Amino acid sequence: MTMNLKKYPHKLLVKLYFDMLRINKVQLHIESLYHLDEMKTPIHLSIGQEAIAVGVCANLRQNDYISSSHRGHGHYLAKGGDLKRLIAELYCRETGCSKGRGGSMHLVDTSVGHMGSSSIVGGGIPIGTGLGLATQMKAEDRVSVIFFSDGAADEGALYESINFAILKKLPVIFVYENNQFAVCSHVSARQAGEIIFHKTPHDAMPSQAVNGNSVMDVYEATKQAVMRARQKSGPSFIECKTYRVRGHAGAGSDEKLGYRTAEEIREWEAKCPVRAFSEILLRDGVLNETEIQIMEETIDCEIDEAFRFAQRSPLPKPEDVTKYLFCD
Amino acid sequence: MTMNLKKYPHKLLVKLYFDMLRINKVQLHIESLYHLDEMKTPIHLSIGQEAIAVGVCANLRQNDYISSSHRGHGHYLAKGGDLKRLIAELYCRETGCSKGRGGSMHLVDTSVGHMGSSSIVGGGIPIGTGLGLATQMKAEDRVSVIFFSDGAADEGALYESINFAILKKLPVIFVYENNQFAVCSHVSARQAGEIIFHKTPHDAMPSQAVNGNSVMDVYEATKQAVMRARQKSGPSFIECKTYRVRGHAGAGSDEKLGYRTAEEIREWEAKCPVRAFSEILLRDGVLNETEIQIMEETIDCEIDEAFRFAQRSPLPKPEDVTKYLFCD
Amino acid sequence: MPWTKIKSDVNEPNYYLESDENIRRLSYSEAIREAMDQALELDQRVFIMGQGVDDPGAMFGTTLNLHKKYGSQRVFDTPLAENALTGIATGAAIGGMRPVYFHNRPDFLFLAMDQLVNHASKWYYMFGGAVNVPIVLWACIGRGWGSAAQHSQALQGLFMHIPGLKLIMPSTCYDAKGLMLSAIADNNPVLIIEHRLNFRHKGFVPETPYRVPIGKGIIRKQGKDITFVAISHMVTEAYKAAEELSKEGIEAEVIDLRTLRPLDEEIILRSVSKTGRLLIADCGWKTGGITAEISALVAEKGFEFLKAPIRRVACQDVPTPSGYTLEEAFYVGSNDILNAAREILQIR
Amino acid sequence: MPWTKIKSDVNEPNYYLESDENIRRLSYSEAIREAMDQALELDQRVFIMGQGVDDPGAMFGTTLNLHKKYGSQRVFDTPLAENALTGIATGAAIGGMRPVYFHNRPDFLFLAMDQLVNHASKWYYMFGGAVNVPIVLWACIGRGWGSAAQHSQALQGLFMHIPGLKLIMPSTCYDAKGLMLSAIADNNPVLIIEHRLNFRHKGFVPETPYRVPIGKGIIRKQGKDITFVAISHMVTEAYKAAEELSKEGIEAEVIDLRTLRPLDEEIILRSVSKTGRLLIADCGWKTGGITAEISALVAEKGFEFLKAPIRRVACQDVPTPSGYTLEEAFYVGSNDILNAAREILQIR
Ligand SMILES: Cc1ncc(C[n+]2csc(CCOP(=O)(O)OP(=O)(O)O)c2C)c(N)n1
Ligand SMILES: Cc1ncc(C[n+]2csc(CCOP(=O)(O)OP(=O)(O)O)c2C)c(N)n1
Ligand SMILES: [Mg+2]
Ligand SMILES: [Mg+2]
Repeated sequence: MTMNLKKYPHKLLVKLYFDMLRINKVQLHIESLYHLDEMKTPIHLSIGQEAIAVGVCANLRQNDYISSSHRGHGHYLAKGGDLKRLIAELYCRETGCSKGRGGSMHLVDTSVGHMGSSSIVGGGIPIGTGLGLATQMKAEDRVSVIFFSDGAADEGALYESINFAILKKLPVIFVYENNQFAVCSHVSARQAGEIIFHKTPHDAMPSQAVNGNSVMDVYEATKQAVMRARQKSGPSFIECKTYRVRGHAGAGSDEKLGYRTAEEIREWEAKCPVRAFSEILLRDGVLNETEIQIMEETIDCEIDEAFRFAQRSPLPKPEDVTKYLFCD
Repeated sequence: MTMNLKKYPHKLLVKLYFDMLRINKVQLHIESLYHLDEMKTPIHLSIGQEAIAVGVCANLRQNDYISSSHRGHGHYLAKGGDLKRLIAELYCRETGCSKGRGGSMHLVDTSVGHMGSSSIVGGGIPIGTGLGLATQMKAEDRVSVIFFSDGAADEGALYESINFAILKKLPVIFVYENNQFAVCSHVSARQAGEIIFHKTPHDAMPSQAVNGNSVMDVYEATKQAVMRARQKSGPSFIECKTYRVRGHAGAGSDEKLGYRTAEEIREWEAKCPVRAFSEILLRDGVLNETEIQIMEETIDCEIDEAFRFAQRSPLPKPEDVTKYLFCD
Repeated sequence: MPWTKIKSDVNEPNYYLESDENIRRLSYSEAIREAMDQALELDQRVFIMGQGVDDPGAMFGTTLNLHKKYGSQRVFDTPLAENALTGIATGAAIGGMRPVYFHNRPDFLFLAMDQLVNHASKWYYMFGGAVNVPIVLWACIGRGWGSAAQHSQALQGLFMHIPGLKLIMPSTCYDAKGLMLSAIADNNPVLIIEHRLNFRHKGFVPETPYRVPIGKGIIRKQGKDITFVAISHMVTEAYKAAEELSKEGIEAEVIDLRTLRPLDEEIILRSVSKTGRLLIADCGWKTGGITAEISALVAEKGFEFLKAPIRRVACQDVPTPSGYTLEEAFYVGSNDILNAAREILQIR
Repeated sequence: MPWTKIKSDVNEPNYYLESDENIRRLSYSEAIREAMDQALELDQRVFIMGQGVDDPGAMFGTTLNLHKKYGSQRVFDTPLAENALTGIATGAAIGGMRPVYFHNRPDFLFLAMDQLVNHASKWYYMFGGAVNVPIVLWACIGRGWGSAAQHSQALQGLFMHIPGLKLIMPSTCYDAKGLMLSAIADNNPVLIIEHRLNFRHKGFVPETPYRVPIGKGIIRKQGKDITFVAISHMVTEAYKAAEELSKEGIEAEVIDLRTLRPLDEEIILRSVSKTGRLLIADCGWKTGGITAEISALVAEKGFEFLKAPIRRVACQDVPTPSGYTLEEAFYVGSNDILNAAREILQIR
């Protein structure tokens, strides 16, 4: 990354770094405690993909929408979702963001425009598109961002949704987090080549591929897309090329499974977007070691508090199992 | 059409014309009798689209597969399906190609590779792709042609099927019969622009748009695609631009409905592919008026016979309603 | 094709009023159209989508010219992309709108099952009540004229199994309007399944907007000898059969469930407690269909009332055949109800 | 996550042999894998497809390394495009192959409903027997560890409603192999729904290929006082409950249906004719589920035998909650069966 950071406000750069670091640390902490079997929920870590959630969401306002997936911790936090309620959800507590009904794959925080994530791969794509439709119909000034990965790109729902978004010029941004894997299956085993939506005519839907491990690249691409959406000019498509460094689900590396090489994983771990950005910030004097140290401590404190909050929170009562079936 | 017909065998040109004329006449005859309410089945006429079924199928062998839709009379006949059994199916007879269980939208003639048509729009696309997969796995020398129209092009099943066909290099030809309408809805009300599959890299899937009202254009485009499939080089995509001159379903024009102009219908009726081709053939001396006259009479005879066959055939017995639920 | 031009010249059975000639009658499709018109008028959040809602066919007339009155932003045609469009409707509902998504036939809902069942129906529960999904899906069962296997499925048996989804099947013009207005006002996903044969009817429909409560059945005819439970156009068939039996001095009680989920258990159990005999009539398949659930309900909670086996009158368990001689054997109607009732009552 | 590493160290109930220590035992997943291996070996038309069938997880081990033995043309990974891939499998079957399409969970079948229900299940009937579709779909129900609403649906209640589709739910290792081989040999679409909890078991599995007939239930325990009808892992639960009752001198007859469609009506009716009491246990939702159909069958054809209300033990009618305290309330097991049985028998 040889980009010139000078043109960006200091505050923005600090925020980008802080948010990435925080998402990274939260997930490492979850990972470190997962073996205790107290978080009785599947987890899908987005370690190594922090730049995408953060680079995108830094362009969004509180009332903008995002749509997310099973691998959604990063999106939730980047959009401003409450950390305590995230951890409480992992601990299956009544104080969780989904009141212990959803678990790690089903996060929600409507106060920041996170309207719920689907664990059906591709399931969130039409819903995010529909949020764009609502925005347009209500003549609101909102953007709807849809995060999805290469597995979801296999699904016809993507084709159908993009067609509709272009047709209606919806304020939707398709953020294709191409981390190259769906469980153990490499994208090349499932897709015939580069995703075809890059070929969409520019005026209908500008499309580009960026380095998903560079928060500034993601930020810049999203900035254009958000501008376009706010100007009511229609949807955009951004492919963020990245890699899933952890196993598909659960804690730790899945190196031993042998479906990909240890070197490949190492290579991509070396491209850690958080560390990469910290190096630039240090190099360019945007931050110094002490400041980063303080950030780390702040985050650690917040994480400890969130876990304590979660662990001490009440569990849903069995007799409430039928609650929330219907809304009055 | 300024093409040079000299390079084609006389027999082929005659066959192309004969087949188009026959499909045209069969449908006109169905149409003329439909008001009698004896054919108790919905009908979807492909008048004006004869060149596509014929131009494509002239390249196929008996054991090649086709997959068709609710608007499938032309495909069935062009592929060599039995006329008597088609008409008997419209008359709901036990002698129908589907034994009176399927009706006009569900035709089948396995002896000529027509393995059944779906009336779920887009439903036949994956099935035709799967026929290509079977062919490849059995190392057979067959091609699988999928006929579908612009309504089906809205469906994610098309995207999913094309992706798979390219991924596995299947011997499949996607024939996009763009007749501009799905019921009363113009393609521009449903699709964001030109279909994106024209943008597929050429080596993965060659794609082209041709004049769907020119049988020779369709023939030529298909020829290349069939060659590619037989060489096991993978799928092709052909858009045949055409127009549905009749109403969506039933007999006659739907001009009075007012969702399109009478002029537009007239304009396209003037482009009738059967007449257009006859003019060329006459001009170039491939056929003369008498020969055409004889063809007409031959076809009329065959049609009369088919209708007589159908009308005299037995009806399915009510007590057989549960027959064919399961195959032994 | 006759089934494309269903004439609404038959009055529905006269459930409401004894002999008032001056009541306001609308056709079934006019009743629904009036509901849509009023909903669009009264609530800016309401909009209509679906294949052909703005075309001359206009979903059997139920949406006719509403796009002209309310604009093509609020009444719009959709691509044939049932899965994404259901998700888009769901997203729009989450974003504060109230979409009504029309389908010609329930068969096409099979393409939309992921969004309808995995998403819309679960969203409220899955997020602990944080987000609700006020969408209405509407579909009309095909029948006859060789509609065949892929164009005539009556899928209430499937949808009744889905928690989080309300399921409505009206039988009268009055209810078609009132239940539509309730469905639109409901804060949950609601599926309305209509039946083409209902569209033959004209019936009493007040002009002012009104709501018929979801989850409440109604007795269409009082009786003491046997209970007929039915939905949609099978109510008409059951009523016909009941009138026939009446002539023989047997009084069947006819219950129109109107809603299948939530189910009005009480109205069924109360009736069976009186009659001791139960016949359930459906226009869908028998095995695993709605007749099964209603029977099981009574075998569980009303067993002590039962004097005879519970009989189910429903379609044959095969894909719908196209041929008319086979259609005759596939579908059931008042005669089948009559025969089954006689068996239960052991007459003749 | 514990549920990803189900250990198969528990022997299934000893239904088959009195006390033979020397029988060949395989784990549930090995039993299925052996079926797949033999099917691939014996019939060139058979192939396996599905997300991850060639990965190290290998569908709970059921397809482990088969791609190495038979090549990646016959055992291959698929895109996440469940609808088209089901149609592609259908097309391949029409073209003379015998695909077995594996899914992790039934939830994902909602994406495939159009091809499975509108197409594969209707093709043979719709074309008057001209073309049949020998495909097998396989899916394994999730449970526990917060699988939640979109990853734990037990959808047999839906699929039992579909004409033209065979539906199998084995409960033992022996049947898992034998029914898989029957399903592959069958000329019709067959859906096999497994349950994760079955994968804990080891059981008797002969090495040679064999077939267990589709459409035939089996009595797992003889009894005269009450009939328990169950499927899949609920058979184990019912059996446990029956053993418990045995201690009290009450003999429950435990029927393992094995196939839900076609349903073995006779085995149910014969048992109820003896016991007069019926309890049906399912791991799916109650309303409109398989317990409804089985109850309705008996209320229609075995009414005269019944001495007590029919009880249904099934999951709560809500989307599956993720939290473990709620999961406890959502799922049912041998205790619920025991309690319901006691109510029917009016003990305590
Ligand atoms: C429709 C559907 N099919 C299959 C699955 C099972 N599944 C869960 S996550 C996953 C992989 C998804 O890959 P991708 O979309 O690339 O997301 P990533 O895990 O990389 O974030 C699969 C196959 C699912 N949840 N939904
Ligand atoms: C999935 C699905 N949605 C809706 C319909 C209702 N329908 C029947 S034909 C038709 C129009 C199809 O248009 P197109 O694919 O362009 O075929 P064409 O009629 O032009 O041949 C529609 C919407 C259907 N049969 N299937
Ligand atoms: Mg991925
Ligand atoms: Mg068309």
